[in-house]
Amino acid sequence: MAFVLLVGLGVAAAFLFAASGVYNVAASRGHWWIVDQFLRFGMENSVKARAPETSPNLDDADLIRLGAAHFHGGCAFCHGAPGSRPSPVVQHMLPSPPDLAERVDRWTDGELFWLVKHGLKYAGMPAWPAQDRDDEIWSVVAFLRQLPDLDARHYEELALAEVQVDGGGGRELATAESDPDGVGACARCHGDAGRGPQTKLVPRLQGQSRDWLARSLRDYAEGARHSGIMQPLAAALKPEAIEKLATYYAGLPPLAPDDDPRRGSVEEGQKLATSGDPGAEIPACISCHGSDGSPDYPRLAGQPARYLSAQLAAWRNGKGGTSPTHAIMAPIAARLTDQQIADVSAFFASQRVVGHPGLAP
Amino acid sequence: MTSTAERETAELPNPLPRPRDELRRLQAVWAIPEGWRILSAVNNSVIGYFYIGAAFLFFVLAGVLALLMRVQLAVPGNLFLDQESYNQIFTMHGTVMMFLFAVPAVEAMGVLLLPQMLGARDLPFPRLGAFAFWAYLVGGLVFFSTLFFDMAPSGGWFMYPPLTGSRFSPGTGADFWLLGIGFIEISAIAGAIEIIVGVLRTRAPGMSLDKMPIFAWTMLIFAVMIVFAFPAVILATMMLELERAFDWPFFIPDRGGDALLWQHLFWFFGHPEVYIIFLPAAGMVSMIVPTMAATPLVGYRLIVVALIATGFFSFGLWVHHMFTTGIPAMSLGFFSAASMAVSVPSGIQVFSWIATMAAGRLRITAASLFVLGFLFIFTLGGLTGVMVAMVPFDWQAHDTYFVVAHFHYVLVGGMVFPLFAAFYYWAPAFSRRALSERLGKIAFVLMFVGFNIAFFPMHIAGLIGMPRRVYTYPAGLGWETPNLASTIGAFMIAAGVLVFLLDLIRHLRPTVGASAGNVWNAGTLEWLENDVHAARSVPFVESRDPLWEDARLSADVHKGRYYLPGTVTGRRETIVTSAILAEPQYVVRLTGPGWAHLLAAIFTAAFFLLLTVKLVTAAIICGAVAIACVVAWAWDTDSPSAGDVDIGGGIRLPTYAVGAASHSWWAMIILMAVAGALYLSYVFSYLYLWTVRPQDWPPIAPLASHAGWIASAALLCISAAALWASGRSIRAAVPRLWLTVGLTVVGLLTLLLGLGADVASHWLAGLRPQHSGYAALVFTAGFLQAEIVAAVCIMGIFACVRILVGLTDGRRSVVFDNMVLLWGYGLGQGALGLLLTHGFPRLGM
Amino acid sequence: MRSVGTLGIGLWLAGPIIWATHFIIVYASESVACTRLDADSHSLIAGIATIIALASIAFIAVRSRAGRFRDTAFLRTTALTMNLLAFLAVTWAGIAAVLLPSCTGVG
Amino acid sequence: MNQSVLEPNGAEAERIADLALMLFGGAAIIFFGVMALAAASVWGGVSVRRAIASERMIVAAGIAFPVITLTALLFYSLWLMRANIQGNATPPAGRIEVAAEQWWWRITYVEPDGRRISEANELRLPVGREVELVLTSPDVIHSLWIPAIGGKLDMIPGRTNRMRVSIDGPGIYRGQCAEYCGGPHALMAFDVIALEATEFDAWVRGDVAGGSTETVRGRGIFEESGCGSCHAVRGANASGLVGPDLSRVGGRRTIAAGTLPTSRENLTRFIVDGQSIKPGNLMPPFGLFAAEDVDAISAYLMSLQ
Repeated sequence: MAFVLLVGLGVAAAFLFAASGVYNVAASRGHWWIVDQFLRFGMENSVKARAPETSPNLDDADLIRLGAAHFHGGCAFCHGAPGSRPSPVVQHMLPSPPDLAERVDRWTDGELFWLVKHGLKYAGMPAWPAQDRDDEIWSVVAFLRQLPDLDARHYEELALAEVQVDGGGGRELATAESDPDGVGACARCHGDAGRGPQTKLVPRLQGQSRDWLARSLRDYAEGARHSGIMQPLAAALKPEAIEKLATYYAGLPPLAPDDDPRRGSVEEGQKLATSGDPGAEIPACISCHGSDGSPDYPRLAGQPARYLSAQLAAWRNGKGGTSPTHAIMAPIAARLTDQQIADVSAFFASQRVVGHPGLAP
Repeated sequence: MTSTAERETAELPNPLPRPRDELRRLQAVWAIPEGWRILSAVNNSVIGYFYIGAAFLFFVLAGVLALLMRVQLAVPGNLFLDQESYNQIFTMHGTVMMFLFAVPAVEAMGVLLLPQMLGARDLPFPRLGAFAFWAYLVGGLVFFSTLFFDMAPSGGWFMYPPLTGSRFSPGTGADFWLLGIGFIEISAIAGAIEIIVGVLRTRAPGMSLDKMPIFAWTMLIFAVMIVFAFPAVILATMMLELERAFDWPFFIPDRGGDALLWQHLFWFFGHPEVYIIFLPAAGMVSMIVPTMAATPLVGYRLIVVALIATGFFSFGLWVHHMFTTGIPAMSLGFFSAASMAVSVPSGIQVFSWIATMAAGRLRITAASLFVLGFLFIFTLGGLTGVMVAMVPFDWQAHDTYFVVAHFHYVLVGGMVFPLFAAFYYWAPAFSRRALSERLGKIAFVLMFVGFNIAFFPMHIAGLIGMPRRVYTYPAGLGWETPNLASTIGAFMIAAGVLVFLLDLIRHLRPTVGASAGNVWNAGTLEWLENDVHAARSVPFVESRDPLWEDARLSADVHKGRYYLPGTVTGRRETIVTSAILAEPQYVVRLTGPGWAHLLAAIFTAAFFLLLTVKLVTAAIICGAVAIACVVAWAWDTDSPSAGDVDIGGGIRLPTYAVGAASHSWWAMIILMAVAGALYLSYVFSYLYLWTVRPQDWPPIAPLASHAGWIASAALLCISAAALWASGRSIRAAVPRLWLTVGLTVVGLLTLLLGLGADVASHWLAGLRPQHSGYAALVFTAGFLQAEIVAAVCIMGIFACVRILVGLTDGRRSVVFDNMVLLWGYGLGQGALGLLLTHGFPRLGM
Repeated sequence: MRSVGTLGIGLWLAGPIIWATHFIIVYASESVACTRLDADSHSLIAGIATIIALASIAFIAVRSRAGRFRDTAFLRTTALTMNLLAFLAVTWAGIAAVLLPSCTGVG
Repeated sequence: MNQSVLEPNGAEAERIADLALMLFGGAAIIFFGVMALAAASVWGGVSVRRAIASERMIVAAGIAFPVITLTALLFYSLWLMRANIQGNATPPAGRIEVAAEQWWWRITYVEPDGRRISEANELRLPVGREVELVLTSPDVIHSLWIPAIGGKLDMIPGRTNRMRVSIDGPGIYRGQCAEYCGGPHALMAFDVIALEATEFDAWVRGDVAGGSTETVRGRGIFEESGCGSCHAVRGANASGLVGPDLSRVGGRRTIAAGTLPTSRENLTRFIVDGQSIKPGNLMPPFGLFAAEDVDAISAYLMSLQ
């Protein structure tokens, strides 16, 4: 009885405190020191309690590059990056986003992962838009691990690759005809004419069908296909821009295979890709993804093995998406074993594209 | 001829007047904890009430699921339930009805009725009984609630692999079934041990087996059948869970397993299960009919024979469920023959009841109506049972609604109707008011008519082609009318149950004293005036219907003129009698209320359920806490002898017993029978796979070296020697307890090492459980042995600690003796395992 | 009623126990014979097992009228009836063994 | 079309139907006898009740009577099983392999010369010719049941069961999977079409009708969209073994294993959204295609007879 009374009193007191308006919520005022310490203490312990204990190999160049490219477009505005300070606007947030180069060493890999994935309440840190794409989140963590040691030049190399970012003249800057940071540039990850992607974790778009490229971008934009990296970028594109991009990449000649898959057997992959595995209810991949398949489907020849594996795994493991292509592929991917994914990825990575108009005879 | 006055003074064991505070002290000792502390109670009257309430709750829940199914099937192509929901619901309906309602309900009736009926104060292991109940309740509720989270199993209550293997049933639904049900089976076994020892060892003096009420006979056979039937399904669930969790391919044909192995194990349990449910219900009928007809049961001896014969024959029927699997004709013939044989005992019972009704004059009460309804429905179900035992007929009827109709006639007719009869019949003994005859009759009419409208048309639906377990059906095959009728009937049954619930709310006033009393003028001891301590004194029994034979018995018992009218040791106690003749042997002190068993139940449930959702660390912690709770509860169960005590009539009984006289020794023997049955099921599985998968047998698989089994056998021999020596040293004229402890530790270590050597030898030979069904079974031997060794080690440490603190010695040795029994068993099982996994493959067959 | 001891209980249940043993032998021997030996050997095993089982039940039934259970009507009549039921059950299983060929599917 | 045990049209089904009727008759007599006895025991006169109330009555009615009837029944049912077994002594005149998969039927007609003709979800049988059905399953346990022709037999992974069927006259019957096999177990039926033997032979050996000019477009879309990676169509670029053979799908009475009547509309519905018609089946929903493309595929499939 006494206990109930005590709890009741506590609740009443808290209610009165809030109702009186005594507490100042102004961001301009900051927290009392003790409140700040208490919130920080609570936040750190909450993260520690929930973070996963294991992580993939984070010294992976492909992973770091992908993370860097995303960081540049997605994170630097608030957190700053080597060579550029965060926006003065975000510096007046409460709490203000920290400079990550100083802070990342305080956290374990798993804790960083958790923070990137789930964000922080009341701190302006958003959650990852695609909660079923852990593979992407790890790339950001991999990059963050490199961040403390990066200077501006190395950062640009990693994040912008070889994409020339020329601000142009004053007119271009004044009329916003150029984007000085090249934030939205597809080529930073996917490459362009004659130059493949910087990381084996993204697809080679060169020479894919226009239909498929445009559909993929629309699916990302609508959230029907899940990716924390692609969704925000695609959502910012106008329909005409999507058409133009699709036309551009569809017209580029496909690249020659240059992947050297470390896992998986090309021979086994070939068997699976050409004949399927009827006992495991797996159809032959090339019926749809071969050179004479419907333009609604992607051509897989020459794609990096790691990208293919990651996509198949995402389809298999995640709730995935809601797009019609997802509806077709997800149930098939769900029947593949890890080994089969590795094999079939290795096979396609080793294949040369045939029959594309953009290819020289 | 003696006069009444002489009899008052001379013949009865205890003279009047009784000492003034005797009754008060007795009541204080047996007092039920008040308020919310009632959760710590262990009195059979309290636990029995809870138990029946919980079982009835699951009956209602599973009944609601049945109604959902009937709504879905009311019309063809219905969209009320989707396919996955329907599949989960029919799986849960069957599972809950069989495992969470039927078996617990009859076990509950046993817990509630047996001590009073047998003239005992309580069951012999009150905390074990309470543990079994709480484990069942917690586990059952969590299991049922999986339905609300879309995590319920959907593989059917029979869970046939490969459908329930990880390939075709990913997700945790099947794991919930396997771990949850496996756990509830363990609870049922704990209850069965309690019931066997209770029936055999705590009967009132003079109540020899031939004077025992039929209900007690049925509960005895029920419990013995559980001991032999449940281990088969426990092994099966264990193997399927090992397959799902660790990829041991017992049931995967491509990898040397066999899909039918599951069916053999499951139905070796599943068919006796039907009789496990039916026999106690028939026992209730055998109690109700004589009372309502006011005449002793006609054919008592024939009924006992029928019960025993059913207990045996029902184990020869399991392939009866596998007539369409394509096994050889002659096997089908054997099982068909056994199916015929089992119908004879049921016939004997039916005609005995009819003869009894004819011998007296049946009063038409609500209880009698439910009994008559039972006779009608059960007879019809029995006749369709003979039909499906005819192999060619079964080829058509199997897995159709004909079978659904058949077993609902047998189970609802054979178990639910008697249970309702029992509710109306026994309510006055446990409630301040009887239930309403008027509402009871209304409930009966609704349930009886509703039942036949619901289930008779299913015979027809099955014969015109409707298979079982379909969530929808097309129009135009003639199935519409019977299905609609079934749905209407199902709701009539539900209405009947609602009327019954209304009756409960209006009239049931649970009590352990001051009950409505012997309103039916029945003849058996549960109708004596009862209180928290059961009857005031324990009568001497000279006939099957003692209250009819001796009109003064009730009053004399209540005055305390029979045995043990108070408490002689200041603790809860009951008289332990010999198994056959019920001669008083000693007075056992029983445990009272406590929390350890309740916590043990909760944490055991948590262990299994957390394991299901793969929270292994949390599960292990809960498992350790559960073991700690069991140890805590066991710590004060082995009270030292309080010397000989006087129970009246010049009988002085000891208060401590060791060896075969000890009731605890009996419990241990039964537990060993359970373990033995589990191991025999394993041996069957091993040999079965040998017959059906000759292509996977060694020498194809790597065979362990000779060194392995020789080392293991040598270690077992050392352990056996230590066992013998430690037993001798504790009873030596000059006991050296340190020596006993040392020998025990050495013995346990060598037992453990023996197991390790065996498993290691297979492992070093390159065999892995994932290789094949054969390999998985080889390692299963080690797995089963590890369970026994773990139990022996825990008991051994427990015994050693007690020896060291002076609580256990050569005279006060029950704890040590029990450990020795299981240790001996473990040695035997280990040796058999060596013969099987090392010797058998070398026979070159 | 009088106490009969463990052996007495065993004898009392002899009929059903013999039935169970016979059942295991004929069923298991068919499984083994059909996969590891040959069909003819099973017919022989089943036939011999049935004859032995029936003879033992009959022998025990006759003995129980005069032996251990002589003084106790309950044990005597119940043992006799159980023997009768077991005899019938073994006979029925025997009929199946005689009428049906071993190791043959029925499809 | 029927799926009834009580309207047999095959030797085994007829024997079982006779047995069933006999059992029903006998059971009815016994049931009413027992109920009459029970009624007499409750409401009968004193002399009647006295006659009933004895152990002798229990022995007579509860032991002697059942033993006699059950012995007779056992002989009868064993004799029926013998009849079945002896019928199997002669080699069958034809062989059809039936593999049950979640949740459809893969049917292969094996010609005497060893040629194998793949079909699905519709079993055609020759009248008057004894055929052996070879029953297997690659995934979970199923059970083949055609009530009008005979009893059911399970299809168990890792095992092969054989069932002889002989059918008396032409007609159309329905069969269904009788063992719960998960998911849409309820939607796993098939039609059995009994044809005169000559008609049957002509059908088995007959050619697959090629597509007409109207259906060329449909065939093109069918092939480039990857349909052939799961489905086989003889003569087309489609040889998949994952799903049902579609070589003569237009000639079948139903699609999706007895779930829908065969029609262009239903084929379209199934291609676009088969998961809501038969949840859990392996075919992904092809919502990707334009409506006219799917319609063209359906038209092509309808032309395959």
